[in-house]
Amino acid sequence: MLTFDRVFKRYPDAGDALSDVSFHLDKGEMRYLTGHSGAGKSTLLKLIAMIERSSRGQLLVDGQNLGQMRDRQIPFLRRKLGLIFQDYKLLFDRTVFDNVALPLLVTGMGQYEIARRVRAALDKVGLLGKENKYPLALSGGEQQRIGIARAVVNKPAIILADEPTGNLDPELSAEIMHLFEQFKQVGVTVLIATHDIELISRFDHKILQLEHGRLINQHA
Amino acid sequence: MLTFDRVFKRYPDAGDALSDVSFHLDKGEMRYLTGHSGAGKSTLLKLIAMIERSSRGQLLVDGQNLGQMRDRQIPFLRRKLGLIFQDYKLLFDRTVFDNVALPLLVTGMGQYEIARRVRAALDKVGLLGKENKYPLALSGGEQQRIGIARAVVNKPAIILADEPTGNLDPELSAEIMHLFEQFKQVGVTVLIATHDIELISRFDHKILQLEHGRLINQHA
Amino acid sequence: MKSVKQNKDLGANTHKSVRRGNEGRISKLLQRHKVSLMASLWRLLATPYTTAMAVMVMAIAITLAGSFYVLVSNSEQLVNSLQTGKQISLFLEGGISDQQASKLAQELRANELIEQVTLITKQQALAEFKQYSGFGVALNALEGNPLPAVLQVYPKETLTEAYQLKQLMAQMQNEKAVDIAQMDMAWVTRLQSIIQIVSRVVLLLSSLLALAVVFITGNTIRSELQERHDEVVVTKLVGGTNTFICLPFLYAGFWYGFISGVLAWLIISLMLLMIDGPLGQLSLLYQSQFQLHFLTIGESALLIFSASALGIIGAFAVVSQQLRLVKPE
Amino acid sequence: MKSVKQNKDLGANTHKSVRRGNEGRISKLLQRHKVSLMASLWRLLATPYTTAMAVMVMAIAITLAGSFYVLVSNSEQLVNSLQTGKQISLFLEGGISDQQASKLAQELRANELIEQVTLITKQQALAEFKQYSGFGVALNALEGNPLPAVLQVYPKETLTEAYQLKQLMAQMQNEKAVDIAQMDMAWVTRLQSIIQIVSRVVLLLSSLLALAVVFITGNTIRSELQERHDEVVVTKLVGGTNTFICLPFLYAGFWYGFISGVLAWLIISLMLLMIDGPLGQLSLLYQSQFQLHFLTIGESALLIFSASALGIIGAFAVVSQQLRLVKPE
Ligand SMILES: Nc1ncnc2c1ncn2[C@@H]1O[C@H](COP(=O)(O)OP(=O)(O)OP(=O)(O)O)[C@@H](O)[C@H]1O
Ligand SMILES: Nc1ncnc2c1ncn2[C@@H]1O[C@H](COP(=O)(O)OP(=O)(O)OP(=O)(O)O)[C@@H](O)[C@H]1O
Ligand SMILES: [Mg+2]
Ligand SMILES: [Mg+2]
Repeated sequence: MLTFDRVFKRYPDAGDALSDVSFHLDKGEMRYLTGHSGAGKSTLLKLIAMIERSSRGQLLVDGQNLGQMRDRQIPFLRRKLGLIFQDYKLLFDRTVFDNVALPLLVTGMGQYEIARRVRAALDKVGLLGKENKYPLALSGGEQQRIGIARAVVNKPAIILADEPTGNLDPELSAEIMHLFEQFKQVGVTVLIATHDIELISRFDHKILQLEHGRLINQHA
Repeated sequence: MLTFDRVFKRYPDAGDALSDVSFHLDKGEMRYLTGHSGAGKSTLLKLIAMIERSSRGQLLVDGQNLGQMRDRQIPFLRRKLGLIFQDYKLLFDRTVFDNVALPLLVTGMGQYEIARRVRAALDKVGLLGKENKYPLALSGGEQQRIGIARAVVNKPAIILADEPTGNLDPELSAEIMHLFEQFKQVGVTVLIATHDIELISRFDHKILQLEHGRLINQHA
Repeated sequence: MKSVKQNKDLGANTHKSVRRGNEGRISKLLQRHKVSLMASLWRLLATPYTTAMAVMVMAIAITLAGSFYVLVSNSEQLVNSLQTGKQISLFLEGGISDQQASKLAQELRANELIEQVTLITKQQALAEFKQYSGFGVALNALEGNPLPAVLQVYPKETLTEAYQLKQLMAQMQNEKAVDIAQMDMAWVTRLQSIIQIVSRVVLLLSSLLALAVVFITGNTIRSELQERHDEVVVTKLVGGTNTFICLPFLYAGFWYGFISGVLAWLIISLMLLMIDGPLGQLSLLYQSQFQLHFLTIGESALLIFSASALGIIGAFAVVSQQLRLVKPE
Repeated sequence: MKSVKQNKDLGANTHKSVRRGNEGRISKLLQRHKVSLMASLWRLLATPYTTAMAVMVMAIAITLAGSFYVLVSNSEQLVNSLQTGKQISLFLEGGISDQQASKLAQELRANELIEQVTLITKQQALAEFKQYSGFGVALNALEGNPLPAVLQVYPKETLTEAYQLKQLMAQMQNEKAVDIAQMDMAWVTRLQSIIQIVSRVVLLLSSLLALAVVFITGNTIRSELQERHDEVVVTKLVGGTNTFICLPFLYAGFWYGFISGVLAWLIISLMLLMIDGPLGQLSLLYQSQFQLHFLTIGESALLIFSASALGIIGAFAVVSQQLRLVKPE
């Protein structure tokens, strides 16, 4: 489902953010991505979604080689992914409902189907009562959960979550992890970048550990 | 230094975010503020900085009654505070240096003094090499540390930190906590809203716990 | 009321699920375009000041271009009508009474070279002057009436040769009652050549103004694109295609052009209406067959259509260029 | 070079630390204002398209207002100069040769009522027509020269009574060689009254245009304020006073006004320069003492100063109103 083969990423004037990264994730596999601040976790996730392009190496997503992908195909790649951003990336001039509906709207889905799916997603993150509020009127943790709902609303094949529980209390974090595990059960590949040691120890999955852009450890 | 006396905060169409909150912090005291997502932690901090106004009750900061404060006095209240925001609130069109320099710039400080202090603050959060970068070229944790540097650069009397370690790895979190404890040593009052149980257990300070806007527990 | 609306909704739904063929898809697409079109209009109206400024500037540009067109088409007609109206004005001596003037007019009408003679009495002249000079009531303070009576002499159409006219004029000039006899022909030729130059300049200016419309729409769309930068980025991140992202901006360009075009049409028509009255009177005075040329339906449609097209072109130029600069992708 | 700069910096620093009195504080404040002033200018230049559009629109408005002023002040002068230039044009018959025309001119010069007679030969008339009609080379294709020779007769200044002029004209009209004798006086009075109306309309328009400048600056600042909303919020959160936040926008308003003012001044001066040449020739032709009135230094300064002031007013109106809407505070 997801293959990195000797991938490098160099930002201009910032040195290598990723060096020689190789790993493989099967369909329905779930992994943590850990490492110190600035290790390259977000960069790795951005490469998969083609938010950044790798400088060197090969990257396969669902059988497609990203190096050979045309600009016009990128939107359709992204529709297969569920992205949770470290900085949420919400639209503050749209309601919670409209924020979560966006990935469905761009596919041209009918409004009844959209409403049904958005409500289901909001229900899963415990925000069903707040669909008509604007994000600025919500707490930090509530905003983070909007981002999570938006990532899962289009039933993606791969979920890439960047620090999805940074602003959630332990109880909610556990609920979100349960949600991810449900997706994993139905064959979704899940990759979670996180610092939350407590979470990692409670929910046991394999770990990819980065240090200064290099994978140093791949254990259970 | 900081006194809440039966404070209420009601957002329009959102019910009470804080109900009947009373507590007192002395000069040089350090506390955690905990509670589930949406409990009212950020709201409590916003009241102190007059980002929101309380609906009822009395609030004293450094001897000043915020209920009687004129709009013109608010900037001078804020200059006494070091605010760390849950969503960082950085300016993406300014360099790291300019972001951190802002609280000093508004006081009309000379540029040599500003440069000296900004470098010192960036050094404390481990970002000294990145002062000429723009925030978007930094990782999530690095951005969070810009926000921390900006909060401490003007040597505030009170530090209000909202989830300051949500995107930091355990090692960096510990360093930031050490930084706060240094400020506490020299008489700064520190209030930290956080979910990070691991952090709370490692660095022992008194806790203010909120549940649905009420203080339920004030223990060591 | 509510149940009716629900029924309607349900009806639409059933309808959709019954025919899911190509036709259904197209009607769905059209429906979506209609929704986006109206959504962009609301968005424009949500920032009324900015929209008003852009539309105002564009409307001015279009109005100028349109006015130029009207000016040229009218002045050609005017000049033509002037050429047929060779008339001689006889300004009478101050001491001549209206009776005497009337008598002189009668005499002149007997002349076989003259088609018609109109008398403008001193009172009429004063009234006219009051009306056209804009001094109005201020002139009531004047003692007496300093203006002379005027006889307007229209020679027979058969009198085409210049020397015939000259003879006629000299003859009238010699009348004791006549102060000055004046025939305005030279300025008609001058006017003609001036209009020729103006019309060429005007064509050039109109193309410049069309460019200005494209530029203004483009710039307005550019700043809107900057304002909605986050929206564009997030839409891209959740898999929105460029077409999906561009459309609202093209619609916005269309609306800017369309609204400005309609506004310009209104302004031009209003100006023409306002000019029509006085001009009609003036034409009457000069016995001219000149008729103000309003915009025809075809010309009006062309005006509004061109404006809309220019708006879309401006939006398209900017969006297709700027979207490539937006990271990611 | 580097050591020099360091020395300078050190010097400035010592200087500051030596005198920390009121004077030092004021110079520091001035220094800060100067820095902010330049910073706002760079900021405007960083978004050249948007700035260009706003400045263009404002410059047009100011140019219009300024042109109106120039137009009125010039036309008053023009009319005055026209009133003294009572001249009679004698259009000669087509068959009259230049020699004959010259002889006639000679004869007329002998007349004691006549100050001066200028001959415009058929060639000169054609050359003039080519020049002023704009047809230029196209006329070379003409066979022969259809234009008549013209004698321009300037009566003595002492000939002020209308009947005297009339007599003179009738006398010349009777000359066999003269086709048409024409004296343009009526249109001068008409022109005068028209100019009177125009100048009043123009005053009204100028105030409207000043309002437009305020409105346009205000709107530009408004959208900049919206764009920099985050900056305003964060600055407030770290303890920036309203004055600190407002100043850059007022400076921006100043720059918009100032640049537009300078641009308008340039455009007006250029237009005047462009008109001056042909107008001078025309004046010569009509033997008029008319001299184009350029903007004096005082008027230029007033123009630019008013534009800057209007810019600041527009910015102030918007910022003081909008800043109250920004949460928090
Ligand atoms: N757009 C960019 N341009 C230049 N350098 C960048 C850019 N984005 C990230 N970097 C740098 O690349 C390195 C890796 O960044 P990345 O965001 O991947 O770290 P991370 O592991 O996600 O850290 P964190 O846990 O703090 O979010 C950092 O040193 C960062 O400064
Ligand atoms: N501006 C606002 N307008 C209306 N309601 C608001 C606003 N800000 C917060 N709320 C509501 O008030 C409650 C408390 O919010 P607050 O941000 O204080 O929570 P928090 O304890 O900081 O939560 P978190 O840990 O998720 O950041 C939440 O239910 C939230 O939806
Ligand atoms: Mg990251
Ligand atoms: Mg919060």
